[in-house]
Parts: sequence; C-alpha cells; structure tokens
Amino acid sequence: MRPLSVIVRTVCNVFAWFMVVYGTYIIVHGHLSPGGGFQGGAVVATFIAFLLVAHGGGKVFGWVRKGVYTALEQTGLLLFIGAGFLGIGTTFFYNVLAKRGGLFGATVPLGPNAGVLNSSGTIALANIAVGLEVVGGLSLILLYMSKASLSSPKEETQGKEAGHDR
Amino acid sequence: MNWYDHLPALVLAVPLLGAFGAPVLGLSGRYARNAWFVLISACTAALALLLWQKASMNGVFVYVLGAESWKLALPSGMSLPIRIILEVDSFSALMAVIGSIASFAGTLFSLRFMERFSGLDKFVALYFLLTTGMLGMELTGDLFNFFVFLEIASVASFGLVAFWRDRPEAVEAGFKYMLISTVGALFVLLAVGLFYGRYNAVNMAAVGQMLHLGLPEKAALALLVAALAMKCGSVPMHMWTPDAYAEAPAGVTCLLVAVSQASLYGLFRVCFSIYGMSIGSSVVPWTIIVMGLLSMFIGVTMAVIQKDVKRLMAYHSVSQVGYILLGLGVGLLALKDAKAMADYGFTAIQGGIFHLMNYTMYKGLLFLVAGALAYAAKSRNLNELGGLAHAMPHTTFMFIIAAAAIAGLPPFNGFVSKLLIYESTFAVHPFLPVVAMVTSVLTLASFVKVFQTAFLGPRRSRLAEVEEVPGTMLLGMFSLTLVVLGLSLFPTWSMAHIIEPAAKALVDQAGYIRAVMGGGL
Amino acid sequence: MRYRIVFLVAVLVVSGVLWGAMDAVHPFGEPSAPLMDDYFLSSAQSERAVNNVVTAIVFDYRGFDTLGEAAVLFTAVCSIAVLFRGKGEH
Amino acid sequence: MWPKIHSGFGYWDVVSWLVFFFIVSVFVLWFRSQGRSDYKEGTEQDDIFFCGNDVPEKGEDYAVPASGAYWGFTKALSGFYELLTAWHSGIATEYTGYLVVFTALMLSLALL
Amino acid sequence: MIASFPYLIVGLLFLFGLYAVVFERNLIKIAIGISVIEAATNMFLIVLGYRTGGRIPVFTLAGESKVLVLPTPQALTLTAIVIGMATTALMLSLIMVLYRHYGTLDVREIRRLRG
Repeated sequence: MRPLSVIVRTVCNVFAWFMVVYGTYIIVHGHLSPGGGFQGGAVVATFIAFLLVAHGGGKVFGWVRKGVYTALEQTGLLLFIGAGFLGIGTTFFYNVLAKRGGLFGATVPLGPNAGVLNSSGTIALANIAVGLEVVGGLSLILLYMSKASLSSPKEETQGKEAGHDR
Repeated sequence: MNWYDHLPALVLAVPLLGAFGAPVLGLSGRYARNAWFVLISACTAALALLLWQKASMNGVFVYVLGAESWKLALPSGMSLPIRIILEVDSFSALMAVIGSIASFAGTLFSLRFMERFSGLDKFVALYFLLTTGMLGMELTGDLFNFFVFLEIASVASFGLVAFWRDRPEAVEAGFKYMLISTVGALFVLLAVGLFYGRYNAVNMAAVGQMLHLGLPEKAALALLVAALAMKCGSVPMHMWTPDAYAEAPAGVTCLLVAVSQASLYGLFRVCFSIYGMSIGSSVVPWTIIVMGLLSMFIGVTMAVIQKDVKRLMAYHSVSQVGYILLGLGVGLLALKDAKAMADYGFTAIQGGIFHLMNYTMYKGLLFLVAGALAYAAKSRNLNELGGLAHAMPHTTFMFIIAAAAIAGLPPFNGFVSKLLIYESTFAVHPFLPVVAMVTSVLTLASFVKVFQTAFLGPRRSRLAEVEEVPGTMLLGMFSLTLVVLGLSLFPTWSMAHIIEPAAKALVDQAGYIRAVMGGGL
Repeated sequence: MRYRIVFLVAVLVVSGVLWGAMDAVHPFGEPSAPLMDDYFLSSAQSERAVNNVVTAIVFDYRGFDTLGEAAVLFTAVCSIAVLFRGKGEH
Repeated sequence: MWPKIHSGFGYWDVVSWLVFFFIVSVFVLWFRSQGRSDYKEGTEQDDIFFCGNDVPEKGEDYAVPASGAYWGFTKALSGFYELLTAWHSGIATEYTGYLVVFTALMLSLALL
Repeated sequence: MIASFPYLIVGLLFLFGLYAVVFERNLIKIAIGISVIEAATNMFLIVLGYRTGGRIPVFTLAGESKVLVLPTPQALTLTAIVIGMATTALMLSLIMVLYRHYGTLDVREIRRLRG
C-alpha cells in the first residue's frame, strides 16, 4: 500500500483521534444509549485502520507496538472474567455492584428518563472490559493482516520451522 | 459460599481463565507456560470428575448463571427461564469427564511434541479455548449458548488445525474445515432463531416442554441434525474429518476427537431431550441409522487404502462414529414404544454411550501413537516406516492395546460395546449388525496393516537412529491406556456406575425438563 | 462441478423450505405473548438499574454468552497471530 | 463380585474369558512344546527363506510397502474405490454442497 | 403478503449466500457468500423481534411510547455479529496464507488433500 495524498493524511491524522474519543464515549455510555463495549471498541479500532489506509503500512508499524494492544486485550479479557468471578459469592456472573451505592451503584427512576452514568453495576464494568478487549483484538487483527499483506511471500513462508514429517 | 455448588460454572471458567492467562504467563518463559498448561488441564479434569460424582449422586441439577441463587431457574411470577442455565445430568457430566481426560492426555503429549514450533503461547490459549468450547457444549442447557460454545470450539480448532502454517496441507485442511463448519454453525443459529420465534425461549428444557410439531420445528430439527451430524463427521459430510484430523498436531487431534463427540452429544440432546416423544414419524431415527451404516462402511473402506497413518486413523473415526450413531439411532427408534425400549432400545443406547466413551479413549490414544511415530520417525507415510517395534517398545505396546480395542477383539472394551450394539440392533433388522461386523473385520484388517508395516518387518536404513519418544509423551499415552485397560477389565462396574445412569438420564426427557421448569427453589 | 443440478435444486429447496418455516413462525410484527422479553423490558430498570435493555441482556441476563463471544474474538486474534507469526516469535 | 453384562441375548464376562484364555494358552503352549525334535538353533534352519534367492542386505528391498497390502482386495473392488476417491474430490465447495444436499433431503423428509 | 415481506427478503439473502458458497470458485467470493448467509441469519433474528409500532428498547431514547420492540433478538444478534466478524477475519487470513502457498484463489486447484 502506498501512502495517500497529503490532504487525506492530514484529515486522517486529525479524525483518527476523534474516532478514539467517540468510541470511548460509546463504550462508557453503553448502559445508557445504544452501543456498548463491542460497538465502541470497533469504533476505536478504526484509529489503526485510518492510519494504515492514509499512511500505507510501513510507516505505521514503526509507530505502534503490538505489545500495547496485546496488553489492552489481555487486560480487558481478565477484567471481564474477573467481573464474572466477582459475583461468585452468589452465582457466577451475579451483578454484585448494581444498586448498592458506591461504584456504578446508583438507582435509576423507572420509565423513560435521561439516565444516570453511575448506575448498572458490573454491566458498566463489563462494557469497559469488553471495550478494551475489542480495541486490542481488532487492532491486532488489522495490524497482523496488513503486515502480512505487505511482506513478500517468499521470506515469510519459506521459514525453516522444524516440523515432524518433512 | 460453597464452591461445590458452583462446580458447573467453575468447570467452564477455569479453562477459560487458563486461556486468557496463557499469553500473560508466556511472558515469564517456557517453564511457567508448561506448568500453567499442565496445571489448568489437571484442574479441569479434576473438576469434571467432581462434577460427574455430584451428578451421579444428585441426578440432574441446574446452575443458573447470574441469578440470586444458583438453583433459581424461574424468577418469581415467570413460567419461563430467562437466564442462561447450565444443566448437568449423568450423561453430560460423563461427556465432560471423557473430554477433559482426553484434553489432559493431549496436554501431556503436547509438552514435548510441540517444542519444535514457535508461537506456543497462542497454542496453549487455543488449546484451552477448544477445551472450553467442548465442555460448554456439553454442560449448557441453553440453545444459543450451545451455539456460542460451538463457535468457540470451531474457531479454536481452525486455528489449531492450521497451526503448522508452513505446511500448505495444514492450511488447506483448516480452510476446508472452516468453510463447511461455518455454514453448519449458521444452520444451528437459524434453528435457534426458529425456536426463539415460536416459543420466545432459548432454553432447551423450556422449548422441550412447550414443543408441538409444526413446520418451523421440523425445519429446525432438520437443520440441527444436518449441522451437528456434519460436526461429528458422519458420512455425507465427513470429508473434512480426514483432512483436519490428519493435519492437526497430534495432541490437538486427540482433543478434536473429543470435541466431535460434543457435537454428537448435542445431536442426541436435541433428539432425546428437546424433541423426545414428539419427534414425529420415524424419519429422523432412520436417517440417523442409515447415516451410521454409511459412515461405518464408507469410513472403513476408505481407511483400508490410505498410506498416511494419521489419515487412515481419521477415516476410522468416521466409521467408529457410525457405530455410535447406529446404537443411539436404534434407541431413538424405540423411544416411543415402551416394550421395544425394554427389549432392545435401552441396550442399544447403553452400547452407543459405552462405545462413545471407549471410542474417545482409544482413538485419542491411537492419534497420540501416530503423533509419536511422526515425532520419532519424522514421517507419517506408511511406505517409509518399518521395523519400529524394537526402537519404540512402549509405543508399540500401547498401539497394540488400542488397535485391539478399536478392532473389537475380546477382552478389550471395544468388544463389549460392539457386542451390545450388535445384539440390540439385531432386533430391529438383521442387516444392521451384519454391516457392523463387516466394518469390524475391515477395521482389524487395516490395523493389522499399520502394525505390520510400521512396527514389524526389517528396520529401514533411514530409521536406524530412531529411539523411544520422551517421557512426558509416553505419560500422555499411558494415561489413556490406563483408562482403556480399566474399562476393559471392569466392564461390569463401568456399565453399572457410568453408562447406565447416563443412558437413563438421556432417555428421561421429563426429568430433564422438570429440573428447570419444575419450579424455582 | 459434476453435480451442478443436484446442488442447485438443493440450494433452492433449502432456501424455499426455510422461507416457509420462517413465515410460519409468527406474522411479522406480532410476536405472540413474548413472556421473556416483557420480563426484560419491565424489570431491567428495577432489578439492575440499566436504561438500555439490550445492554442489560447482553452483559447481565445473558452475560455468559458475551464472555463466550469475547472468547471467540480472542480465539480469532490468537489464530490470526498463529497464522502470521514471524520466525521465532513467541 | 463379577456380575455379567447382559445384552438381551447373551452376556459378557471378562473374568471367565480370561480364565478360558489362560487355559487355552496353556494348552497351546503345551502343544507347541511337543514340536519337532530335529530343530537346532544356530544352524541353517534359522535363515530366512526368500523364495530360494539370496536375502537382500538392506531392509527396504524385501519389506512389503503399505500400498501393497490388500492389493487383491482393492483390485477386486476397484470400481467401488474409483467412485469413492472421485467422491472425495478435495474441492471445498463440493463438500459444502454435500452438506446443503443433505440438509435439503432432511428438510424435504421433514415435510412429509 | 406484505406481512411476510421481510421473511421473503431473508430467504432470498439466504439463497444468494448459499448459492455463492456452493457455486463460486474464487475464495474471496466464497467468503463473501458466508458473510451474506450471516447477514441473512442476523436479519432473521431481528425481524423476529419486531413489534408493530415499537420503539427502541432503550429508556433513554424511547420517549413516552409504551410499545418497545423485543430486546432479546437484538442481544443475540449482537453476539452473532461479533462471532461472524471473528470468523470472517480468520477466513480471510486463511485465504491469504493459502494464496501464498498455492499461488491461486481457485478453489478447484486447492486440493492436495483428497482421496
């Protein structure tokens, strides 16, 4: 992939950050408005897609490190299963935080209302966890696939990995 | 908090935690990763055994995820379950035990076997995800959750089949398996959608209670039978089996055998527990029986002409699945008729379940032996092997046991289950056991071929330096050999304490439904 | 493609019968007595203090499904990493 | 202690089988020990008989390859095997097609 | 007739997807076919959950309307979409690796494993 023109690059540089902010908003407001961890995470992951498309592959791989995204993904996954284990005093995946006061523990009025951000218990926590996981996972998928599409087939596949029967 | 109550959730959560933690543990080096691999596998197997013990003491019980109490299946004022419910009876707990034992053996085997590959953190994660998917399919009582775990198991197995991505055949096998099983999984999802639209419920027991046969239900049954029969590798859709089984790393193949049994479990859970008495005409039982006959015969005839040892064994798993389908299909045929059930149906189901257990054990062992051959001799082609019995005496010993068991030679366990299947299917039609016996003879023939060409005869000059495989690999094989020998020497005990409760749980549709719908606390 | 006709007929039969089966589920827009969904709609706010009922189902009532779904995504990432792993990368 | 497994028509009992096996193997071993008395170890009687020819040095030259096993069987069923190998064509979409055909069969049977 | 129109669309999408999977030769087109079947399935689930005149089942945005569409199919579809996305990504990656090994995207030439 060759880099696109300077206009596209500049616009993408700016808007990539807006996508991050917008995606974070969707993740955090998952229990109030349409959206949630997956959708928001997918929006945040377009950050990488923007950069890859605008600048071509090679430059972007110098800017980002896969370790960061792996860490995000693992954090999200462990946080999510941790949120499940949080409720194991009652049952696995029991929502211990809802309506207890404290973190995410507010109550909401019944019927249509504007919503309270600090409500819904582990649901909000799980939203954030899944958001982190999806950001990491989708970015990694994009990075791996674009890197593989850039490198020449010869040097990648002719790796002399010692198998058992060849 | 009493952790004994939370066993069903823990059986699923522990391997999942193992998968999520594997890349983190992998950072601290090889020993930490291997220790984690073995530890989590052993924990899963131990938890599954405890679960089985609990199920055989308490009968069928439920675990409601996320409710105020683990047994609160129906919230107050509701006649339908709203949460995901894990439902464990003797049959599903038995399946979980079988699967986790196969997983443990594959783990021990993979420690040294996989050492020559890179990317092992991912391997460990994928292996645990495959285990989780299998156990989830076996323990869940929710149709959509079944689909989700089916997808976990499928996606993990695509990655693992294609693990050796430098080998074109491995990637090809992964792609073929992926294409057909993605279509199959979407069929399952469509069937779940049909159930949801009709009954506004996705719980198996709830659907089973409300079921009355209309066009959507018939279509859903057809879709589920087709997709799940494909996933367990029965004949018109079996072509992915030899590809995927042969190209996956050996430890993974051992687990893949158990995973295909989870699909078989799903098939019979749908037929017996959701549809049960209201399955309509005998079209579906006869389809399953015919599928079983075709699988047995075509699988074994294709196996006779194979040259690749793992591919040969993979075709045998097609034919062995045929036995299980035959036994349980005859049981399904006899379900509506109490006299036929007492006469031969229950025996056929017992035979089918016993064969399922035996099959997973000895087939896993055979694949591990094939992997050991490939590891030591660096070839899977039977034309290039020969005279390895002196170099690999332990492997040879375990191969003989497994081959005798799969060929149904007395006194091994394969003989017992095949005997039960022969004698009970004879009551339906004499043709059925005839096909089964011909299959058994051909099975013996092709394993004699493997034994003669790989282990007996003169040693090839290329194989002069071959020696026995490392200790942990032998340990992995030995654990399965132990189970096979135990099942062979104590068939009466295993029939009475393992198989009969499972068969009773499978045919007891009312009990399965009552556990969820019978009222909350 | 030796069995073109057979496959074509099969594809048509599958789609056609499925359409018939879907049509027979319930008329469009009139689900019959959706007990489970009405329970969700009426009690998501009082039980779990969530305004978004879909999120309540995804992360609470059917939270285990979502864990499985996250696991599927993780599986796909792992598999892709395995396929495109560099030489000697762990 | 060792009850039998009844299959409805007969029974299976591993212990009596093992006892029977033991008795028969004792008998067989006794029968074998009554064998030819003119056998001497270390003489030409121990040599491999290779159709009267010299035995090749290398193992490859006299091992029967796996593809030669059951040659007559596969030859006799060659028509059947040609059909089967053509059926396992290796084309992924055909495999998917078989799944679709089977589903169509099941669906149309379900309509009955 | 108009009442069953959405189901007809689902059936047609399903037909096109299945046709593409069974009859196309190009691996990428097969992957597209899989995606189309997925879309049909997801759409079927969503269609099942519609109530005439229903509003979004989110109380922040629903307004004063008492009729809300069924939320469960939407949750199921959300799960199915993510699973489908993961599957599609993996399938495309496998196709990339296959193309490197075989140098072709024709499904009839990728058949070293047969018989």
